[in-house]
Amino acid sequence: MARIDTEYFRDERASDFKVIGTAVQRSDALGHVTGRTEFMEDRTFPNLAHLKIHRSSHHHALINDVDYSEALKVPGVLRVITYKDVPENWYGVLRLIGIGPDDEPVLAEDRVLYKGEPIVAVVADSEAAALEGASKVKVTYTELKAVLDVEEAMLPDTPVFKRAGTNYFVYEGHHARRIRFGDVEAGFAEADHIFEWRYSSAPIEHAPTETTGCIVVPQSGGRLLIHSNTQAAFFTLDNTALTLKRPFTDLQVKGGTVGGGFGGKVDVMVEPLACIAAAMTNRPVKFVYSREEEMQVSSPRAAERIYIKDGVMNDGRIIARKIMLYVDAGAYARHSPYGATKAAAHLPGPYTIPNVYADCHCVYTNRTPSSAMRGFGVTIADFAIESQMDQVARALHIDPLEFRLRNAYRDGDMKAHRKVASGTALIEVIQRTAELVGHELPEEYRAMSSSTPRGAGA
Amino acid sequence: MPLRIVNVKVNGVDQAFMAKPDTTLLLALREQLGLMGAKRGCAQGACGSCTVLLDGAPVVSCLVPAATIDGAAVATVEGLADGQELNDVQQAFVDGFATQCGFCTPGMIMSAEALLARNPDPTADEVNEAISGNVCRCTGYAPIVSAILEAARRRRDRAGTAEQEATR
Amino acid sequence: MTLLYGRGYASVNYPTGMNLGGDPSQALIHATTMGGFVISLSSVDLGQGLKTVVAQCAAETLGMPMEQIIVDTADTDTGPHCMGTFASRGTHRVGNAVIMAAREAREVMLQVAADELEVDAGDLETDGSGYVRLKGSPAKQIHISDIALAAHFKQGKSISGRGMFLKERSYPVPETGEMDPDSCQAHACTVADVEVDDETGVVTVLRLHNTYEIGRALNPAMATQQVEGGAWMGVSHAIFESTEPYYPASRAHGPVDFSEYLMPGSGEIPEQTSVILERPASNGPFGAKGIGEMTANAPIPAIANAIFDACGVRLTTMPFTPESVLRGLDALRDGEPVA
Amino acid sequence: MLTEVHVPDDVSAAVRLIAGGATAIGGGTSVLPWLNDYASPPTELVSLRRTGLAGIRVDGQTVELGAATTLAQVEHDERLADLNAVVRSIASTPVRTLATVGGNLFARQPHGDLAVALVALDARVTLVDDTGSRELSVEELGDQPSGLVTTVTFERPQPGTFKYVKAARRRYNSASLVTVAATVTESDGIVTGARVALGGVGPRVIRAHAVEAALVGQPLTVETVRAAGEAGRGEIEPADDAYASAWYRTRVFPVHLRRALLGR
Repeated sequence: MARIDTEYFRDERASDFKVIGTAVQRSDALGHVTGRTEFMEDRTFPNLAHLKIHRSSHHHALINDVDYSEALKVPGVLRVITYKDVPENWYGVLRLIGIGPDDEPVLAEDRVLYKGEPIVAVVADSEAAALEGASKVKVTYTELKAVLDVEEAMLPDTPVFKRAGTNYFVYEGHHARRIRFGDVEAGFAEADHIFEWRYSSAPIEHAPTETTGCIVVPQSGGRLLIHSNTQAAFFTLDNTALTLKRPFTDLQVKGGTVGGGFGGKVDVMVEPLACIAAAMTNRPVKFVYSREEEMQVSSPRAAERIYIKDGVMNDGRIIARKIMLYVDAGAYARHSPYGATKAAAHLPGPYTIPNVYADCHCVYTNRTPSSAMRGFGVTIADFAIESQMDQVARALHIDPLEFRLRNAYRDGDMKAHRKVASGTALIEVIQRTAELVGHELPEEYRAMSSSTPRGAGA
Repeated sequence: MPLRIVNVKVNGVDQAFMAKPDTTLLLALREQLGLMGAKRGCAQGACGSCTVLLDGAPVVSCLVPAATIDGAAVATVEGLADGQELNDVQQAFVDGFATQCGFCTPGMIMSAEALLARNPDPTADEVNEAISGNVCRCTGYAPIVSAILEAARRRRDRAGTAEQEATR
Repeated sequence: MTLLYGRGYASVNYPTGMNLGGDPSQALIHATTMGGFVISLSSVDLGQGLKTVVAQCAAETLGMPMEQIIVDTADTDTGPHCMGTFASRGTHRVGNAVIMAAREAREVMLQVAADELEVDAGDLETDGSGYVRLKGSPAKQIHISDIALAAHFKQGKSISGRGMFLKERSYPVPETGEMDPDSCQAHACTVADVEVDDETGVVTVLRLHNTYEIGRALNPAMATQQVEGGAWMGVSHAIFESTEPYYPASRAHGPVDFSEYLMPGSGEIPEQTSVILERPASNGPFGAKGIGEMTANAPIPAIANAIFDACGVRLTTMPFTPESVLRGLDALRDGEPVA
Repeated sequence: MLTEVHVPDDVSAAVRLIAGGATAIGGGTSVLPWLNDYASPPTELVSLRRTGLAGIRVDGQTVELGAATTLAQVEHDERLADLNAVVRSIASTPVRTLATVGGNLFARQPHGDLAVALVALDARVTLVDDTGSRELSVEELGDQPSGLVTTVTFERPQPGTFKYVKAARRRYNSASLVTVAATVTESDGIVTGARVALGGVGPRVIRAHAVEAALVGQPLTVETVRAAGEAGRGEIEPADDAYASAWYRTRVFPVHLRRALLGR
């Protein structure tokens, strides 16, 4: 078990708890080791039907024709669902709180914007029949040029493939979520050194051991009971009701025991279609992603591209930082506009820099829509920022920890988004880690404290 | 589609079920015998969540056509505890905080059982190899490896004590 | 073949709660006839142990033992609204809501006890074992089962409470980005030690030395699970993971299963040493901050920086594959591969 | 769609079913993942589980592996020390319990490392169809021979002559980047015979004739192995996949050839 070092913040952490702070055994451990914990798929229902999807085979194409007559002939196939069967086909996951556009169809209408986009759902007596049925759907396409690079997507002569008219999300009239703090150009002019590098990442899958899924069971009174492994029960309920155009009270979501989420189970992708299928057939319907769907069709952590330009003084103070950040949202918004704003709020990292300029772009490309994942907006930004810190420290021949301590934010500092910092502890985690690895810090760095205002003392 | 009666001994109890051609051992356990401990994490043999013992050896049950195992013995996580009393591996997983979401846990425990049956005193690296087919996305594996080593130690201690008592 | 060794550093902070707030969670709590306390939620436990930690929050607030607490969650018919389990918000938001509900229930509990004992409620305290007793005269006490029975069948009172936590939504100023995004910030510093095979570019992460400042470790064993499991994911992101191995140039060869989607197995895990610091957050449940997401972040740049330290190759694109390391080494060797 | 699973009690019944269009499975570890999750044409499977083809016979220097022998059986047979490391480099324990020697011959690259070793060992198979049985080398077997492989036979290599390295992205349970299996005989410090097979670097197991030619008649040194690696670059056909690019495989192939042949 990790050691709790009680010497740091000794006065602030003093307490007299009985239960808090003790290693109480997990209430779910007994169920886990005996196999009795009940996950979403561990419930069985008589007469269960299964739903599988026919998906786009192109990154970007117009749909000329959808022919599902052969699918209906597969023994065991019950129904085929197209966009016409979805009461409110256009969807945006944060619509309930007014973030982001309703830019994504539950099922594709006249075009597909990414490979793997759902076009037709097939409901059948068995999983095999549903798979067979989905494979028999014939879609004819006119292929269009796919845009697969975030910076290319934003160029003026790149074709716009989004209904809203831009290949990027518009933040209150701006092409990016902005941070403007101080005067970054003046800072660069004043700086002894300028450093600029580019960082990037590829999409990452949540890879929970349990794939995303649900079982929807029609109830005697006409309500639909959704057994789901969603990370957010009401999120799922609200969004599903909006898609179904049914009163929220028609639905009930049960879940709460999830085989890993990591942000991958908040997009509400399976429940609306399973509800439609359950209502159509009046049978319990299961829609669970296959592992390949989980890997390639469920939203990943966005790929990002980040340019950081720093103005730094000889003594190691960073006095200006400019960041151009691109989030590859893929074909639809989902949580990415939110994620880019979260990135903006995180910049310029846990350091106090008087001049900060950032443009965080949420850019659409013809790939699987990205969305929430553990720390999104921050994880890749931290990779960029902390790599930048290392490069600058090396260039100036300053110890990497001392360089961070010199610039570390403290209580009372104004952050770039104009909130006064409080409860900070960056200095202390650096000091403690230095101690852990025997990295000797000079006295003035050991004496620093997050609660001592900058300029005072050391 | 032809149905076949399959007889198996599951956790020591004789059972029979009807198998369709596409009924895997995993689906038979879950849907016909009501044993939900083995999980479907991928249906491709690559996550290990469905690991059970088939005639004493660990298998990914999602890749075993049920029709092929008539007469076999199957052991699942449900058969490990003696009433309320957990077995060594289960108890060590609880004590060592070796579970988080719990989805991989039954398969992980069955892989550990298979290892300890063959090798009562494994090294950490032998544990690594034994659970290399079991994906865990939560724990970072270290507490799982520690728990399996601890279970092995407890089991050896008990065997040693039993031997001493027998020779007394 | 030469094995090259290097050390890298990174320090990060991480916000608690949905960015910009506006993400409520509620809790209801009521006593059963025999003095069990049922916490009703709609929150989801993803495996991080939310059910256990909110039970601890309730037990501490009520002054009752853990055995008295029952958590009933994730049913939208019976549990009040919760925004969801994401954004490092579960412990913070739901913990706060549960504490608020438990406080209200505790007040009723003490009043019922006071009426039974014929004393003033303000003079009562809980002992943590199930008894409510008179301060200074511990012999004058009553067990929660008797309090609950009295409440139900004699006094006609509901020992219950409602809890709600909402950080008011902030709207960023479009021109400047001025906003109030977070409830508090947790912190981490990681030092990574790596080994690089100079002929194959294979990176092995040997050790992670970490310090985390998390406000309050409500359950140190589960906090350890979060930080160590999260750091493993950071290692995995750093050197293995992608759904598009040839991003952005080609969408081809996306992995479809756990054979192709690479993550470190237990044979690849680094040795982890973790130290926890506690600087309680004024708005956190007993000071706790959200830590679920932060813990994967510092290892990634620490590993990148360690790779540079080991072999002089600066990797600016994730993941740090053997190919990217080897291409960098080849470039340093003027394109002269060694074999 | 899986329409039938036959579990015949003997080889001749299995051969008849295969002749009738059914697909033989050993452990099913290659076929079942596809059948479980994807639509497929009507498929009948023939399980070899009860055909009596699982068994290891060692007669002097000759080893005969029944086609339905599992990789786990090979792994735990002390008489097959050279192959222990080979099978342990393949997949994971609960897969090796199912996967068979015969099945591995048809595993798609970059899987099928046992087949790579068997080519290096100059193993031969018995192929039975409804017209009779014939013997051919593993190398000649091809992707889809008509009939059923019943046995695999090879001569145990002289101690110290069999070399094997599998480079993968992980230590355990990972497909091949480069697999090198070789039998190399030396006399007075000069290579007198070399049989080198490669996995991970082409659409099928590659018999590295150019590598062999570069080695024979030479002492086994860093320089001669480097030259053999250069020669081998012309006969590998690596592809990009989820594990590594063709560039990377080509680039590190000589490194792993050297590590296999020289042990360093």
